[in-house]
Amino acid sequence: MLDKTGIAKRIAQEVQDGYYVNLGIGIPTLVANYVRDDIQVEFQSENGVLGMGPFPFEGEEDADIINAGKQTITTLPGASFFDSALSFSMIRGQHVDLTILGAMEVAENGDIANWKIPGRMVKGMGGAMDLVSSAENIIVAMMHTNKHGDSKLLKQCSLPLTGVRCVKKIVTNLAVIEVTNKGFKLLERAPGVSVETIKTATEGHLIIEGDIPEMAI
Amino acid sequence: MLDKTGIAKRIAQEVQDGYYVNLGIGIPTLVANYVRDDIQVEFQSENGVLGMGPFPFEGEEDADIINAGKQTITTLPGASFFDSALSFSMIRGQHVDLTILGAMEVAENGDIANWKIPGRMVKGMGGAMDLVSSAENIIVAMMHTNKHGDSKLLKQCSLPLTGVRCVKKIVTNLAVIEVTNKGFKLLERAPGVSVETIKTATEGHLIIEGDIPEMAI
Amino acid sequence: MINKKVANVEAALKGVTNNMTFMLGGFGLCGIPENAIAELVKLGVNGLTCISNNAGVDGFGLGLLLQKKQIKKMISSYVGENDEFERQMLSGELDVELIPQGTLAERCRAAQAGFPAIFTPAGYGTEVAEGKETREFDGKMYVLEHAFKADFAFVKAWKGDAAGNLIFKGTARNFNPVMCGAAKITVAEVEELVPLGTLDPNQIHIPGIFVQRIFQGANYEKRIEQRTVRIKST
Amino acid sequence: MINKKVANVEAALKGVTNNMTFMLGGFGLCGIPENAIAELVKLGVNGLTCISNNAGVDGFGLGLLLQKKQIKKMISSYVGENDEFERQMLSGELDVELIPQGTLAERCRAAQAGFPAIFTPAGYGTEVAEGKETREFDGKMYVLEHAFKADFAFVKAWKGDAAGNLIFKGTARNFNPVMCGAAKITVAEVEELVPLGTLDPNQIHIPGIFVQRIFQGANYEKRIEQRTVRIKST
Repeated sequence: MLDKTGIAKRIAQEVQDGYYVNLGIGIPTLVANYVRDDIQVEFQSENGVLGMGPFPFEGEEDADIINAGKQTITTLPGASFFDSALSFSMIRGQHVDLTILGAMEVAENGDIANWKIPGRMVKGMGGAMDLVSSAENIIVAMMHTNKHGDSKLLKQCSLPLTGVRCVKKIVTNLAVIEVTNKGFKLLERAPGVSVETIKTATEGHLIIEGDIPEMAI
Repeated sequence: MLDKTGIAKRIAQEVQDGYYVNLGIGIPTLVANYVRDDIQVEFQSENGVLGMGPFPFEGEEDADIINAGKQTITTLPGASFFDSALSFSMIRGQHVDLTILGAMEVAENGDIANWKIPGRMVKGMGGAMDLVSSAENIIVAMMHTNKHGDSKLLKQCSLPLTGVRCVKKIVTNLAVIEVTNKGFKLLERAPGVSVETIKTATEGHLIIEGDIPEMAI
Repeated sequence: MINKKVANVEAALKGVTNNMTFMLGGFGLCGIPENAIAELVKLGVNGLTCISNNAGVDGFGLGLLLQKKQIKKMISSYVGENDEFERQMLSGELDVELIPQGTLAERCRAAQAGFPAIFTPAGYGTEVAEGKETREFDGKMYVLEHAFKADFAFVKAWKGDAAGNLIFKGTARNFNPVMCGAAKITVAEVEELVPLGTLDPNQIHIPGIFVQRIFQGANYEKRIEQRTVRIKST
Repeated sequence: MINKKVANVEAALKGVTNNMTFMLGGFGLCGIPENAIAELVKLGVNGLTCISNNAGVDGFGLGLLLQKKQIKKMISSYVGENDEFERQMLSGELDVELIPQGTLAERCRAAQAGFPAIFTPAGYGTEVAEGKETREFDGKMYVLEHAFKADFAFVKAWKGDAAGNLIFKGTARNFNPVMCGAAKITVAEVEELVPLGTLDPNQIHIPGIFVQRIFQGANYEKRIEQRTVRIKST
């Protein structure tokens, strides 16, 4: 079973040379730390920066240079700043190659819910609806079950949707799963996790074909 | 009767303090030379410059700094350059206060034709259709009649339209005319030109109320 | 040059009244019009509709207006770093319309650029699209979203000149440029009002034509919401 | 940093074939991709559809491609400083679609920004709107215009870096920025390819994400179409 860092490490393997990547808040943010350093990748943040670098050294924070999580950041050589319209032109225009974000629920048809729980305080969708409605390559990073032990990989989302039929891949603490026309297809097991455990934790239709390898992380 | 310079001088009187002005090719371009110098005006050119100045001194031309007529120009302090999308945001978004352009025909309902003569080589509408469809304040600068002596102020345009119901005022070699709901309203006569002459040269409905003053230029 | 310079924030906000709709630049607390917000608090205008990506925090940014219950409605993409906001929202005192961030940006830009409406894929199939026209283009579904209408846009820039030209800094740019010219009156406050002619015409982010009033701001706090740092290895 | 630098114009135009659709930046002869055009002539590809505000002059700019009859169709707002163009147009050899200049810009921008179509007032009530959907918003009529689809966009910038970031100069900016990222492949040629990190991130007009290939151009002629000057009074 993976912890959050493990999920981030496994997702980092999906990042390919030449990719522009948008990382959501939470586990996705950690992915940047584990991308191979022999490939060229640029991180886009929808508040208006491309070519994000690591956090600044103490005392070097600049209130005018933050990421979408409102954290102080730095930029790398070749970075650029731009306004919100151009930022979403990058996203809507499919110039960003990979979007990694968290979710509350994913359905077997690729629907995603990650912004609202009725009856609770709703913080808003931020850029998530733009991202999921446009990105061709969306990976969800999340725990396989919620804190009550209920599956987050469902036949159908119960929460208000963020986007429809958009998720391509899911990496959880238990498994790597591809979203296909026929449902969730199990690709890999987390270290020490049995297919049976994954099956039990998955409410939606799970396709298990052949021998399911353990992740290499 | 006015010459082209006279028309430009009369139109220059319509330019008010604080106006952003777009000038078409031909007579309108001349208007810039006659605007009062005690008022603040900025000229916008749709190819991407605001704050145009006079032509450059010989030897100081820059191929990268031109106006919409492809003439080399200079800029004044406070000028800015921008791309074609932002340029037409200024125009379409009605941030430009006054548009002055030439025409082949104007109809009594404010329709304008100035881009195409069927059967002849057509050069295109350039930015004219964007300008006339958006501007709230359009003045047409033209001769009252064409080279065959036919009126260019018509009941209805015979040439393909550039825009509908958009012209607000017309300054010709003979008169200043306002386009109203009821037709062409004669406001001023050119020096030495009689109301009768203007009437004869105007095919569309001409409204003559009271004494028509001679232009002061 | 058409002079847009006004003496101070009081002059810049002339004409602001109750029940108006405002656009306010900024992302989180980054690039917000601190001086305009402070003046709105001072003026005590209420019944306001605010179009702003976020709603500030308790005691700063739009949180200051929320505290005084001056805001009737927020149109934002992400809110709630703010206890008072949450209280007013849950009690029904505050009307909140949440919309996708890219849609917010583009509805501003539509107003700036003279477009009545746009087709965006964001929100299709979700409650954001409920009651809205949807349409297929090339096999993909889009939602029709309309240009905003606002009385004032309050933006914050880094540098500006009397002609109203603006340059923004870093990610403090965000929504500020798309709000310029998107309201009836755009008020720009700048950290540094420089002499005319000192800004390179090639590097101006927003030409002065989109700005009606500009003033030199004062006492910028520029609060950091999430101070994240790394330690220098020695 | 994702490296977009290619060695030369030959490498930059790899994949160009007959019957493709191209976007080409420039207004008149100002800011045109001179190197890309010269290479297209050399490659001899034909049956081309060119989206470009103008069509060059006899012997320069797109006039060079017209001379070799490589262009099948022009989509422009203003043409005809060009005898060969006129001859081909009137003889029916060349298909010409004239559209309003702002519409041309925005159909490029729509392709860049992922919008399928836009509503513009330009051309309403004229033959430009014939056969097109029109619609009223707030009492004003608009025409529905669709995003362009193109195989290559050829743009010219002043400065650029290996990451594909671009800065334009003066009115040579024009259509170049809105064409970046509006075609499947965007090729940028620059007068000066500067070392990575030397462009101020705050002053980049087009971020490298919109550019697939960048190269240092050569031998820019930058011909002036209308040399207008005033005499220094002595």
